[in-house]
Amino acid sequence: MALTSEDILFHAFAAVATISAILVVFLSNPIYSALFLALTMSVLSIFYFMLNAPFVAVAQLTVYAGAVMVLFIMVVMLFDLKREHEDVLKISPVMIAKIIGAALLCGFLVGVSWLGMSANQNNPSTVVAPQTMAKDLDKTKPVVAMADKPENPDEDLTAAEQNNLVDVKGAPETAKKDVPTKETRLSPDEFGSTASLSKKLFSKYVFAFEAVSLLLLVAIVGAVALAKSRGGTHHVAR
Amino acid sequence: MLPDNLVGLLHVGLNHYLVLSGLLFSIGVFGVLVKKNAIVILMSIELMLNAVNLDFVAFSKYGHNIDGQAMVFFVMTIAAAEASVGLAIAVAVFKRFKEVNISKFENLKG
Amino acid sequence: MSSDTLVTILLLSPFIGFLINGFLVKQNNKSPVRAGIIGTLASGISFICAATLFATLSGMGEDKHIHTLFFNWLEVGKFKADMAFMVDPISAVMIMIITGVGSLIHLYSIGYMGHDPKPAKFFAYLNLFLFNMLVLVLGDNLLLMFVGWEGVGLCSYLLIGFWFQDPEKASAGMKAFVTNRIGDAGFLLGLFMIFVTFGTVEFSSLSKMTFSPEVAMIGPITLATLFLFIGATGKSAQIPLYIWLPDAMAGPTPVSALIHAATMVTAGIYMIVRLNFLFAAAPTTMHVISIIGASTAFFAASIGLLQNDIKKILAYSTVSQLGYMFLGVGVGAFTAGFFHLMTHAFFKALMFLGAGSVIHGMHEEQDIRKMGGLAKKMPITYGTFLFGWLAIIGTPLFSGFFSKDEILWRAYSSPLGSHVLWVVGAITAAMTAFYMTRLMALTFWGESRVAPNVKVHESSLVMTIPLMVLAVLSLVGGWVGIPHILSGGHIPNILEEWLHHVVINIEAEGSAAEEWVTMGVSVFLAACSAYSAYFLYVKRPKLVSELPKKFKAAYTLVYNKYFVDEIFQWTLIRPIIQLSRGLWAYLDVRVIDRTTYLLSDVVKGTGDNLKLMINGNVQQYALYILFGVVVSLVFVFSR
Amino acid sequence: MGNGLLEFAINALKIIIVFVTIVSVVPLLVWVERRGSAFMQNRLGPNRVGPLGLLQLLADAIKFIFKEEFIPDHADKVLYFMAPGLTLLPAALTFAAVPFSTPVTIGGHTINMQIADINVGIIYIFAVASLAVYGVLTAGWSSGNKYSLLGALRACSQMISYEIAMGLSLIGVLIMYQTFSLNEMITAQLGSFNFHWRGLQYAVKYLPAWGIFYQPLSFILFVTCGFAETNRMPFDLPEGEAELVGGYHTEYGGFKFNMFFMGEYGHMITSSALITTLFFGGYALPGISPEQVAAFWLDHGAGLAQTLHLSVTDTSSLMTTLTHLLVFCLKTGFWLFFYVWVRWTLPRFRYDQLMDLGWKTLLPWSIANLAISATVIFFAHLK
Repeated sequence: MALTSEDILFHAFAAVATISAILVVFLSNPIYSALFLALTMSVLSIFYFMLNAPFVAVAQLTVYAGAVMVLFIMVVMLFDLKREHEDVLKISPVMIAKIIGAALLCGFLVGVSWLGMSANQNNPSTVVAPQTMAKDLDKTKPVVAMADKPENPDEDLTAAEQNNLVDVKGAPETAKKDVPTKETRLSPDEFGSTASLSKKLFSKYVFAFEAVSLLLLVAIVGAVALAKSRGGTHHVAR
Repeated sequence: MLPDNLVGLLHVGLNHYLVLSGLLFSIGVFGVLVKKNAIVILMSIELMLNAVNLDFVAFSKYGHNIDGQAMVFFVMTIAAAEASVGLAIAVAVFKRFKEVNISKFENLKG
Repeated sequence: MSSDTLVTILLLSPFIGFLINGFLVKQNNKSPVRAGIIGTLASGISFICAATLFATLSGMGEDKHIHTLFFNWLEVGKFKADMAFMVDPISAVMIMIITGVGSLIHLYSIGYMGHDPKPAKFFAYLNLFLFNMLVLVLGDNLLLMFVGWEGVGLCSYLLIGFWFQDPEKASAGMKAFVTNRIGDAGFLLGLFMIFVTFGTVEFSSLSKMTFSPEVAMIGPITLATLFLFIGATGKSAQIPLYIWLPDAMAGPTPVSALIHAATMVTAGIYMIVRLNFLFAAAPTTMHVISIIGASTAFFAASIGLLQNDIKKILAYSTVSQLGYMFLGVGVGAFTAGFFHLMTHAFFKALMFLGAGSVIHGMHEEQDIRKMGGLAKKMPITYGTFLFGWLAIIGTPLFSGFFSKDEILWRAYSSPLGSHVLWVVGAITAAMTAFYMTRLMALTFWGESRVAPNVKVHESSLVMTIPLMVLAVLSLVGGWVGIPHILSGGHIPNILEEWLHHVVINIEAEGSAAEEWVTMGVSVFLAACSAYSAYFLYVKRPKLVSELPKKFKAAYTLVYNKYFVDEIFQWTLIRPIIQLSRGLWAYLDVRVIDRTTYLLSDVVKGTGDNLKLMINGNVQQYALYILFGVVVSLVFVFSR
Repeated sequence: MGNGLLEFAINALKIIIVFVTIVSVVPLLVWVERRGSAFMQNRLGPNRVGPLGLLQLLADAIKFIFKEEFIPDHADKVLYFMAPGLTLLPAALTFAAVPFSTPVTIGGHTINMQIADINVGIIYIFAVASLAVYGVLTAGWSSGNKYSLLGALRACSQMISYEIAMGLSLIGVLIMYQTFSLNEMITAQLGSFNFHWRGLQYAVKYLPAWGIFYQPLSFILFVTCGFAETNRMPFDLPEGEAELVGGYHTEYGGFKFNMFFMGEYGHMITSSALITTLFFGGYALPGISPEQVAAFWLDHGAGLAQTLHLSVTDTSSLMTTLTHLLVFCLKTGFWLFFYVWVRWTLPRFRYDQLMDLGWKTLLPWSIANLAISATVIFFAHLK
């Protein structure tokens, strides 16, 4: 048993992502924050590649790194806020409460993510790195390769999924409906492909798709109107 | 070589992605809580949304259900809309007050 | 038109009339006739529907029954009550009476209320009453009936206190309302009992069950029916809850005619007839009903002997006649009681309207001592009133004769009745004849005692036409229930046949001879007392003024209505008021108020302190949200 | 593990070779640009150093490297140093998805003539190309010079604006090829121009099935946007000397400036390669499929195989790859020359004209192209 190159890549990039995310918050110069956030997003796009979601990955790059963050950086540059210094860690009761709150949330999320998956951890078939798994799947029948005992799909669909996705206890019925069975599982080629994704988007989610496009239109109009306005309803306090 | 149990621990699985996502999300929350610059707060919110996206894609992969990826698109779209409107507000505020430090805008209180 | 549509129009027509008159027409006296026409039209349309429904029903075979479901109203556990209405022989007759007499009274009111400042309001209330009465009568379950029951109570209150600027009239309305509350509580308890016992409150389901008469003194059915009877005593003014009805005469006279003579006060009878199968299974209740009915009849008639207010006399007469009806149903003669309900509706409405005409003609004078000799001045009113008088004193061939005689005969012969009841009934009939003749004598006959400045005039046509119609009905109304013994079986007893599928009739046990004798005796007694009244008040008026001196104690007692109001005042009302005062001053002000003040102070203080958390710093708000999220996450996952 | 290591080594080698090639093509391009411009303007151009002035390239490179490093006073030092790298990086990364020849099989090992066969190749290129703004923005801002900042903002707006039109113009192509993979696009362009109409197939025998014949409008739009994306004439507003001194890289000199220079040319190379791949059949010869080429070398490559000490099939594979590489280089070279040609032919736009062109002309046309293509493809099964 040895680490695959994907494992190493994951841990390296995870470290990069985490550190750059921390820097986003802790650096006082907003330009650096924005650049590090762009870096985080780019690294996330690499994770999406590793997770067999190439289209999502490039969309992440185009939309987040290429557009949203550029917008942020342009705004920050226009404001020229580089000289602003803020005391992120000035100790005050409220600040301590904030730190405790964030730490609690972090501990909780990480703890649940990790412990909730411990059952999964013992099942080696699901622990294989994505790409290796994809290769395995190519060689053998996809379903059999996925897990040696796929009779009960819920089992390797993990406690955490049931916990995190469906954290209301009353709802496991609906959760189970969406859990793929043998028949509905896509082969790895199909799974990552843009075609299958777009079929989903334009059939099951077509209404949401249209609604979101409307939202974008509204946001564009709103943003233009807001940015063009003289700003605010009350006078500047001088 | 590394001991086997450590290797087992390091083998990438769903939980690794979830932990990473949890970390990023918490960092984003912390940023929202402590930063004074409105634009950086917006960035922190983007970070939180990204963390959620990572969850979606990871579940999509390990749950063999492409719906998660579809969901990411909606999140992205909404994030983009949110960023554009949020930044437009920031621009408007900056134009008026020459300031985006939110601690200067605490007039609305109980 | 389908019968469903008809029922809908029947019910909604008065309601729409109420809405129009109540909200759309301005509340002033600019156009009293318009408001009146709207109200009359509403009830007229209702009457046409009722008549059509009646015709439809009579065209049906054995099972005369129309059921209209509007929607499912309440469904709580086993309890189910629909917004559904049922037309069957009993309710069909009732809706005919209500809408028919109601329409006539609406028409009459156009003339009577012509000078009132707010006629639209009056007609709105009248229409609302009609609507509620129809709901009461047509409702297919006890709960819906209760809705109507309460609704007519409300309208009665509103109409008694219609001239609420006069505190006495306003308090009369309140008295009626409060007294009815007591009865309504009984009704509600009865409703609960029935639901608990039988698991349903629908009449159709109840009537399909079979009840064997209860052997025990007090069983569940007896208890339920007794409670319902308490409700009936309230609404139908029986001992001990009759006290509100005489005071209710404070309202406009058409109201007295419609609500307090023809329709609403008979709701109790209607309810018992509707549930006759249930009451028939509770002999104890039946005895109570007949005793209460007989004693009320006697008691009220005796009070009526010495009253001087024309409307009060009619009010006590109504109480007395209602007692008759209860006597009838109490001895198991549901048909007879119902029959009397119908004939009474005609002649008593007629007499009230006539009295109203007199009052109108006398310019709001109600004291019969200040009348006399009006026969010539108001010929139409007199002529029609005469028909009512003949009917109520039981002149053969008039409607009152048939129904009263039927009740008396049943009281004598029914297994539930007794000879004592018959004796009381016959004496009451004699007393009725006496005070009614006295009323006639003092009002229409003899010398005029009208004050010289009062210009008496006959009422307009719009008021006299209803009188004439009702006069005819008072004559012929009884012909639907001619007893076999009189007709020799040649004329069918239409009413009995009409009702016999839905109403149990406990067979009389008596020979034809006995029936002839009892009939003769009661007619003879009535005739004697009528003549004596005529003799006393027309031939020898001076004798009358000496009578009080001879029987001072009895006179005082009867004249003051046996001091019932005073007794109630001292034994019930005063103590309750004192107790309430004490509770208010000590419990409410010192304990409850202080507790609530304390609570509000705590809340306010907490709020003042919590307010500091809302300091305008958005990030701090986000922190609160974060803690909330963490706590709820922990809660969800730790389960 | 050994196998993986070999793969890793081959991949690394490929990356290095491609990068070095691009970097070394840049001076060549500069030479072409200078000589070409001189030719067009009826003058001589650099012709002193070496034959045809070719050694001038070397001299330039040495000059750049040995120039004095300087940092402006108000610069943000970290970003100031990072910016050139950020410009060069996307240019190098985009080329990773471009297939430049057929795979070669030697000794049982197949080596793709493409750094990474990404099945969303084309949008990957777009995504990475969109990252180029970071270099420009950081350079402009970190210089601490308002002209630089203005140039950077201009460049940024321009790139974002034209990216949209560019992406939309390509969607027509994408729905025609029904793939994102550049390799599959090349395969789709083999054979002769043909289409279906009412159940019948029509073919124009002497016309290759290249994208330009199917999507001419898309081609024009794409090329136009390509110019804007690379910030070349006539769209080189961000560095308009007359208005902005020198644009976002005003404060850069020496090697750092050279990196910007290389980034620009790198973008040029990538976009030329993309034009080739999308509209001109990529590395394939017109009318001759790679299999036919391989068969040709199988028949005629025996002697060569002996010289090279390789098996006949290996030789055939190698020679096929080389043939196609040559074809690819020629096609791309033409488009590079086209860039130079246009630069010295057309005048510069005004900034508002540029924006108008992008938003009001190119964008509507590309949407129209998309709508028409989609309709035609749906009804005529044009593929």
